[in-house]
Amino acid sequence: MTAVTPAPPSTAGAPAPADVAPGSRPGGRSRLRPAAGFAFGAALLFAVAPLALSDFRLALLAKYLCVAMVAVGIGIAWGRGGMLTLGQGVFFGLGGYAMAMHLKLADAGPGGMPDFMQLYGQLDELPVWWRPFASPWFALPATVLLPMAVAFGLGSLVFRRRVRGAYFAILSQALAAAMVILLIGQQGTTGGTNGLTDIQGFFGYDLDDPVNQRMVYFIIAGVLLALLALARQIVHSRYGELLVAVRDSEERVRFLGYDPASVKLVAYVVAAGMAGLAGALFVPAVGIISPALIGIVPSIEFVIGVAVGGRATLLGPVLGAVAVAWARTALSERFPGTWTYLQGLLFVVVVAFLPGGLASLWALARRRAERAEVHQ
Amino acid sequence: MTVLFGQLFTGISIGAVLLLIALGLALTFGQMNVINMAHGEFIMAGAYTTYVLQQSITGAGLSLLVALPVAFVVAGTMGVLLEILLIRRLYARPLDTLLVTWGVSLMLQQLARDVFGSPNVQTRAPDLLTGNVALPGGLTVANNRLFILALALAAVAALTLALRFTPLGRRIRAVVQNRDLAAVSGIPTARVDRTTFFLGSGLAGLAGVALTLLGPIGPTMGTNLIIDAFLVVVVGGIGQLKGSVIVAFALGVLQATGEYLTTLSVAKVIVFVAIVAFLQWRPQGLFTLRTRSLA
Amino acid sequence: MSLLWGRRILAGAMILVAAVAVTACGSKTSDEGGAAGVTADVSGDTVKVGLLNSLSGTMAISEVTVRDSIMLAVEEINAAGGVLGKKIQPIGEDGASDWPTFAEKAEKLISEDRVAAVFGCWTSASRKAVKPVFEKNKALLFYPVQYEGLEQSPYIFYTGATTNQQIVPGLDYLKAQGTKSVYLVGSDYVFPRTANKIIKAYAAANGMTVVGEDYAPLGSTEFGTIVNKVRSSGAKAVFNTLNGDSNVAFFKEYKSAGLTAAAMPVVSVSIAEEEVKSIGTQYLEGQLTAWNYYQTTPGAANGKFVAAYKAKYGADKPTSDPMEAAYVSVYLWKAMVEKAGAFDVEKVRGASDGITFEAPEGLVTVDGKTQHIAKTARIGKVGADGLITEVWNSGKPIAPDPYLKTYPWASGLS
Amino acid sequence: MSDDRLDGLSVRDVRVSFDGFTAVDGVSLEVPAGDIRFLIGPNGAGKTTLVDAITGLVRATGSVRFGDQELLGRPVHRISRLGVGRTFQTSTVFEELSVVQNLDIAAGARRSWATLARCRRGIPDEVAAALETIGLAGRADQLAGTLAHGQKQWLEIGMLLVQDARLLLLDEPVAGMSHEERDATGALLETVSRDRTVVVIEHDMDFLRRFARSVTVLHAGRVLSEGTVAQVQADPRVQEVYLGHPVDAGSVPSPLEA
Repeated sequence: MTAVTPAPPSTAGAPAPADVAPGSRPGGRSRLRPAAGFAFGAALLFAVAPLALSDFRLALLAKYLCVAMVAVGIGIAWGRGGMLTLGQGVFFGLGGYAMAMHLKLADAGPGGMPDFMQLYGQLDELPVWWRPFASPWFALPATVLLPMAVAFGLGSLVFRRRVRGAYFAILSQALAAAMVILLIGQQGTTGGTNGLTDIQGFFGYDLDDPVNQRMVYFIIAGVLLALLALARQIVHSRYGELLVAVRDSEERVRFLGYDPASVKLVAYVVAAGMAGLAGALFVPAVGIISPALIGIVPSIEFVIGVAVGGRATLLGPVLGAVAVAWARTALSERFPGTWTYLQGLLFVVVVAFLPGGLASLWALARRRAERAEVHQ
Repeated sequence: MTVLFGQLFTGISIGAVLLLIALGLALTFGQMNVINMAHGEFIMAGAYTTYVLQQSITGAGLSLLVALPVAFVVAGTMGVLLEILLIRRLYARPLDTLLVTWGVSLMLQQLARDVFGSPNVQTRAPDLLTGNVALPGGLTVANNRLFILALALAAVAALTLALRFTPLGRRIRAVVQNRDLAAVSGIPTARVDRTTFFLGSGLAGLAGVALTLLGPIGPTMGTNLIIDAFLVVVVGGIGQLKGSVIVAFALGVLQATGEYLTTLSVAKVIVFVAIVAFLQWRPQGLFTLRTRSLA
Repeated sequence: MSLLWGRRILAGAMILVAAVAVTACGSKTSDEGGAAGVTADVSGDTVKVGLLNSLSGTMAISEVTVRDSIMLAVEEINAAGGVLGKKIQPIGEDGASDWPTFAEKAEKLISEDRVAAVFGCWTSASRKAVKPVFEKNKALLFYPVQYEGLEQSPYIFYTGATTNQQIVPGLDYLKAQGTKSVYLVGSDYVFPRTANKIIKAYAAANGMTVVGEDYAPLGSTEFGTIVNKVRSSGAKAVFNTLNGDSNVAFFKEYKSAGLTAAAMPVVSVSIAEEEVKSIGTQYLEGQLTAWNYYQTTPGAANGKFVAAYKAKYGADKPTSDPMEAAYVSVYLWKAMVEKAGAFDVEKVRGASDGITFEAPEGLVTVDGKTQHIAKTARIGKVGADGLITEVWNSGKPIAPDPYLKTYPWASGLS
Repeated sequence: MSDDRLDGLSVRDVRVSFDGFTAVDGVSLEVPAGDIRFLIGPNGAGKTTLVDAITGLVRATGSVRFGDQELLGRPVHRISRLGVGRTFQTSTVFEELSVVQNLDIAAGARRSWATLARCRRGIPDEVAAALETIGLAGRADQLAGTLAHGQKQWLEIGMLLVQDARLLLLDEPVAGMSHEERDATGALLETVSRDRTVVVIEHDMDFLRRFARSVTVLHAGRVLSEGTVAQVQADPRVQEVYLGHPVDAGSVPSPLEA
């Protein structure tokens, strides 16, 4: 028996780019950098984009930023925690539906019912589980807490039983499929394949008004920045280091006296909360939430942006998600078929040959530059 | 009562389809730990092979018989190409194979669309396979389902025998159980990997031919099947075929029963819940190879 | 430590900025803002129209053919001198089978390209997704597919059949054939569920029984259980509202279970010539369909349409009902614009009532009130050659009634 | 936070079987507090499996007590929190974290979530002390993956120290090390054993003779012999196991002297 060598544990297999060593003591100058970068990003989002883009393009950007929020969460769960979650659409959808249910009820007015229920459900009164969503005090927290609760439930089951790696990825994907089937099957109360559409107002503001659309954009941009700050804190905290340790060797962490299941659970739940928040903000930005947004394909598409940008970095997922979403719009306007090829190719090339994503190119260039500096 | 027996047979035949599409995965995922999302597109390749062959071989029965080996080779070759070009680099990163092969599957779908057009194409089934066998008590059993059941069982038998009794099979099992040891014992692991991949992908091609008897033949036909197939292998446990066989039939019967008692949508959800519950009980699947490793 | 706090303060400040932005620029009333609608750009010697169909994704199968026939109409009109002396410049967008993408592309066509009208959408879900966009911008959509009714947007013209022009005639036909019991099989989405609700109301009032009702998730290809249930139900006919791929699997299963068109016919409302081609006549021969148009529909207008379509896209390409409805929609828009003498959306709407067109399906008339069109219902039978031949028609165009208000048995439905 | 008790390990009638194959077949042994116990035996004797059983990695029957706590039946991380730490044959440090981060994580199993949510400021005292002990103070910020093999092993031992393990189970700690590294490791073990109990699985007989305080020989899942180095060396059964035939004690150089 002793002849069998324990294989070096490699559950995650995510070769993080070299610049993710948060242990290297940041010098004074580089500590200023995040704050400066943050301010730069804020200026870009709050000043440059609204001035430079038309209402239509700004609304598109708002949509991309929602996708970027999901990406921030995936960056933590997958990039840091090694959990390839292919079912983020579920959490995005839960947040989106919670928000849309509230807005539909608000549109319908007190005692009113959403239009589609009368059409397809022929219900005489609001289903019980819709009722709490009439109150913003329930609906708004629910957009985040509901996905987190579901993630907690599923996560505590599967992580405790050490379902991980490919098993977890496939299971999370199956969850997305099951969720879609469930939503579509309950057409009378969920809108079926149509989803919840035709959302008019956002807490009293008319969403048809471009000015209010702009306001939604600002909220989204602000929330994204806040999520980034949160993600930065998580990544640089002791917990963040522990998460990487769990990713690289779950068993070893267990022998240090931690329960890796709860370490992973936290990251998974946080990522779910971020996806839920993104879904909730997607609704006023786009005016629709439907099963088509939360199934297997969109769930994988959330991951592609993260992979392209650099899964283990902080900004990589955000930039990757925005870039991929933008490329999709730009290219599909002209070459619909080509986009599918390109999307496939992106996946193949980036994941197979540039696993650190575009961020690793950046890190490489910076190291080159530093080396050149040293040589001089 | 008749309906109940009919349902039992339906469940078994759903299981046979699941088994046929999962069998290749049981090799590539189960034995090599490669998550090949393009497996569905290899199935599609098998189905289109049948379609292409029917353009020149007009007899439906003959073309189907010819299609079986040809589709096996076509899909197998695609699998080997995929292995050589991409997967070979990714054995240390199983999760990344999932994403890479998903990209490949997207491209293959679009390729099918460009070559064969977006609409589904039709193939003719031999008349023998569109009929059914009448059993006493008003029960009928569809011939195409019987054919698929037979094909699935034959494939399992052939694969089991090959793994157990041929030198190649022994090598494959050796690599699965201990890759490093196999390598130092002089087994050319790279070649064994490639052969395993050829077999696994070829089986997908076979499944594709069989599925022309049941469903649509189009660019997206593979995507609908792939998750179910993976679940079969995950629940069955990797490293052994018998788990996949048992689980395929169990899931088939569970789905047929659930669907009969409720609706197809609810049945699918029931199956998912059952799988999560099952993995609580046996997180490594029904059967596992015990090896001492930390991973 | 201080830097950490610095960052926190910064984050706080950002949220504050956002909050200020909210209060500064949000406006509670909509009528002072820019929601007045975008006017189409017709300043040049061309007029732009938008073509919004899925060219990728699962719906591409059907929607590409619709795009093709719209393009055919546009080219014919341009060759004949255009509309109000302006050539039509089509701008195509890919809805990618994804409803929010449809909404996004609709917005782009209206506000960036400033098109005069948009032709397209297929699924109800995509129509529901774009409906608010068109209503908000006061822009026009021509929707060419049969649908579940119960809708009447002032900015959408529905050139496909509503329920009383397709489903109700289909039921009338079954009733005339003496069919007493039906089994309902459909995909799990809005159209089948609504259609089946109507069918059940009809059956209750007309002495028919619905012996079973089953839904399969969209894209589902496993019909063993459903066919087993149908077989043992003793129904005299099946009313089929399955969509796309599911039809292929359903009919293959149906045949191998020993069920035949003679013993238990299936009336389908989503199987047109294109679908027959992909399922195979082996499985479909003798089965029934309910539409308003077939490639075999007699008449000079259809002869010309079929010939032109095949000349442009290939002799093996069949024409079908949604393609015809899409083709017709472009001509109807042209007629409305010419009657109005302008491209202005409100004027076009105002001019729409009573517009007639000698369409391939026969004479169609626009009903200005519902913005649907009066069409002749036709029941067809699939032949061995893959074409559908008419076995019954309603004799004259049926006036559109999207809410089924003129049918007493439907009073509880909407 | 630190618990200064010095406890011994008591293993009674432990059995582990895999699919009908019994890897550990009723092993009982007592390791007194503060001992440096070496476990030796030919391949397949069940040494690593025994350690796996003690640390909760594999299921076992019987009883394993550390101090007054029963270990069997508890999950891995609970056993660890009782002060049992182990290393593996192949080093399993977190290669993508720095040395300090590795140690800091090892030190933190009892930290609250609130502490975990904050960034680490500076180097905690116990980590600094461990850095000194294992001689990696100069490499604190280096990524663990870039360390030399021996250094990784020391880092692992250092992680056990900050983890506050009072029972150290080391699986072949000096395999692949140079002479100098072995000496340094041995010295490290002696330092460490002042307030801890140490169990070492080792094949290196030279290392064993120099640093073992007591030895247990396992064979085919059972305890074959136990005692001091000299006692075990003189045991004819041990020689039989190692050489395949019975010999007179002293007539042939003991394998342990090889």
